[in-house]
Amino acid sequence: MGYWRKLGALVEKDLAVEFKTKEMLSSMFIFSFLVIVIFAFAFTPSRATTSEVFPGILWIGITFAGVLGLNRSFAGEKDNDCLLGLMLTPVDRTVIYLAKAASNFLFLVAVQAVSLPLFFILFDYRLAGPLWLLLAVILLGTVGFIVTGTFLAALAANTRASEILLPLILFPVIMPVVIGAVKCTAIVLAGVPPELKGELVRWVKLLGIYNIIFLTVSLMLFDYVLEV
Amino acid sequence: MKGSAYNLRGHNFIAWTTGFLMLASLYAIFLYAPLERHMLEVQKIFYIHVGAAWNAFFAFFIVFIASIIYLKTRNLKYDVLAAASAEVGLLFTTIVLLTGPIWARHSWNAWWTWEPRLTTTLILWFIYFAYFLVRSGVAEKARRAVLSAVFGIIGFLDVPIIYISVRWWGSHPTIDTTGGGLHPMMLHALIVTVLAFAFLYGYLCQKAMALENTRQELQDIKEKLRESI
Amino acid sequence: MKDIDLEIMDGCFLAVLGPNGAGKTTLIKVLSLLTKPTSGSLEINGEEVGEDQLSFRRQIGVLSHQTFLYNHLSAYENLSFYGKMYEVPRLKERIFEVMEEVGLQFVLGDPVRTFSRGMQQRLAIARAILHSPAALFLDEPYTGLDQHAMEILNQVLVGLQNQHRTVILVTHNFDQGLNLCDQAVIMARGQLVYRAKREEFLGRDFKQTYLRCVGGS
Amino acid sequence: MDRLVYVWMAFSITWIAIFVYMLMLGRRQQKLAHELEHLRQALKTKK
Repeated sequence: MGYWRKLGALVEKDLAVEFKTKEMLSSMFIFSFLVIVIFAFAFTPSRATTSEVFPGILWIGITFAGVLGLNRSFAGEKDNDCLLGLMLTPVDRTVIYLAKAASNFLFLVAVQAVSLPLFFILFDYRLAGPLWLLLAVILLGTVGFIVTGTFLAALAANTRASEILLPLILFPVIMPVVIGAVKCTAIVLAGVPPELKGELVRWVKLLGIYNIIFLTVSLMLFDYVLEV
Repeated sequence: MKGSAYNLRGHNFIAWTTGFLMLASLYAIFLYAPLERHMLEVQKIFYIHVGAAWNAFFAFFIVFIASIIYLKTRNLKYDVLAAASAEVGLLFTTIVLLTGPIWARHSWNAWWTWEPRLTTTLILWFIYFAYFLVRSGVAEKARRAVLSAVFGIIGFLDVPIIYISVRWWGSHPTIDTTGGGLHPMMLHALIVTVLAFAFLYGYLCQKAMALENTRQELQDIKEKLRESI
Repeated sequence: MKDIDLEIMDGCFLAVLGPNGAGKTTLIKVLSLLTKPTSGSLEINGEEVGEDQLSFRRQIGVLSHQTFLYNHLSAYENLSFYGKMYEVPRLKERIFEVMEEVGLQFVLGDPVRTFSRGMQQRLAIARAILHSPAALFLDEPYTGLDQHAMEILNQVLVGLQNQHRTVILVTHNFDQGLNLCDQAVIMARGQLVYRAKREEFLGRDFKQTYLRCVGGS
Repeated sequence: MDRLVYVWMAFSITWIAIFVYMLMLGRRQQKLAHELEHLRQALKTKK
């Protein structure tokens, strides 16, 4: 049972730090807000074509804001060598990974909770499909992004110029997540027409498989990333 | 000394075989294989395109295997192999990405078609470029080897998922690039070309490994000198 | 590092001395189970350390020149977090106890970033002994300590000695190293070049021995 | 004839890519050899 209690303690610590500084949440939120505004200028929101690019814009906002947060998530642990202090404690390394992933996930969801409605309002977009399905699909994509993102953020934190490196090594690897999430979102936004139902199921399965594979591999390899 | 002399002979053997096979593949492509009915000469590009693609994939597979072995054994030899293999793989994907559009331009009148295999190759190119970014971002030898091995494993595991997602994503009808069944003589030419590229891979990989070894040796000497100062 | 054959008795205070780059930090990393030795093995209480390292880690405390503290959290939050990670029983009482020991009981609620360097180091001492480790490893703990913090650290160390806990102190500054220890070793170029009990080096001119060992070989 | 241009382009690009890579390897090897030589010389004069 110590496993879960320690995981809880780690997440609680991350939340406490973020609650004090608010630097990750505020920058991520402002960034996704900026993405909305920039895209509003690039594609006139009232046009019909906008509905076609809307899922893409949504996910660009999520992934870019997410990378911003991921970059910070291990930078904080580098001050005073806290990460080393963590590794000295009697805790399984996988707990450190899972806790980081969990807190990154919570931060990104918190940002989405504010920015998602903004996306819909500012683009004057009307949702045709069921809301719960949209949320489920977005959460599924977010999990995939965070699973790989947290792992590669830890990897990048060990290199020089990690802030520039992370997006460059992360985006190619999460390409399937982006493709799948955009497709799913587009189908749900269109109200899940019956002829596309099969396709939606297929994409959801792909995202699920991706999440399982990368979660497993990350848990297996995280030991090596933290090695000193 | 004995080992290096032997190595040199092996190297020479591979070099000569590569040269011979390259000429043979040129012969097979242009003189032996018959003209394709629809694409005529342009179909000849197909041989090098596919030859490079298969061997690029093979090279990345070697990166994957060598990375796993490195993490298990901690023998820097495998790190050098992985790095060299990734470099040659990157060269081959570059060739695939350059010849693909030329062919596409003739066949479909567009430079780029987002054809699933070509698109997957493009993403592969990005992944293995990132592999070298990871390598260049770490100065310490052992840590660089570990981190890049981890990335080499992750990157390769991603390939099938990328391919599937890109194929499903393609709203364009998937174009069967092989154009139906191959004429047996075309198949022979293809086999020779793939073989030629495989030997080219071996040759370049050896060269790149020798280079990497020298570099690490030099780094060792420098570190030792610095310590003694 | 090579050919290190070191046996550390329970309750012994060992000082590891040596110049920079002698392999002292590597030794600490191996001892605190951060790095697996490339060859050779590590035994604790006669048991070889294998895959299950967690129970061993619980008995080890490490104090380095880095504090391992979260700047934005308060002293109490920091200790409470590490306490949970080490599964310290009666955590609240224990935190007050160690805070008193390092004389920081009045700043429990202040964020660490407002602390002076000396105060941060004292909090780091509290963090290292919070879980009452059976063995405490100190890696250059005197770097950046003010006089007051140094006194506190020495007090804590004496206290540990009286409780018969194992202490290993790694430093390149041998004046401080020799004050308290009852055994000393000198490392140079990744090897142990000298070892002695307190009685053996007490009367002698240690500086000369040190210089001979470090420079000579 | 247009078709032949495409074929010619593809093959020459492939060969150029391979040779450029080999040249790059050679250049790097030379640079390293130079550096090694320098170090050796420096060591000799030091002794």
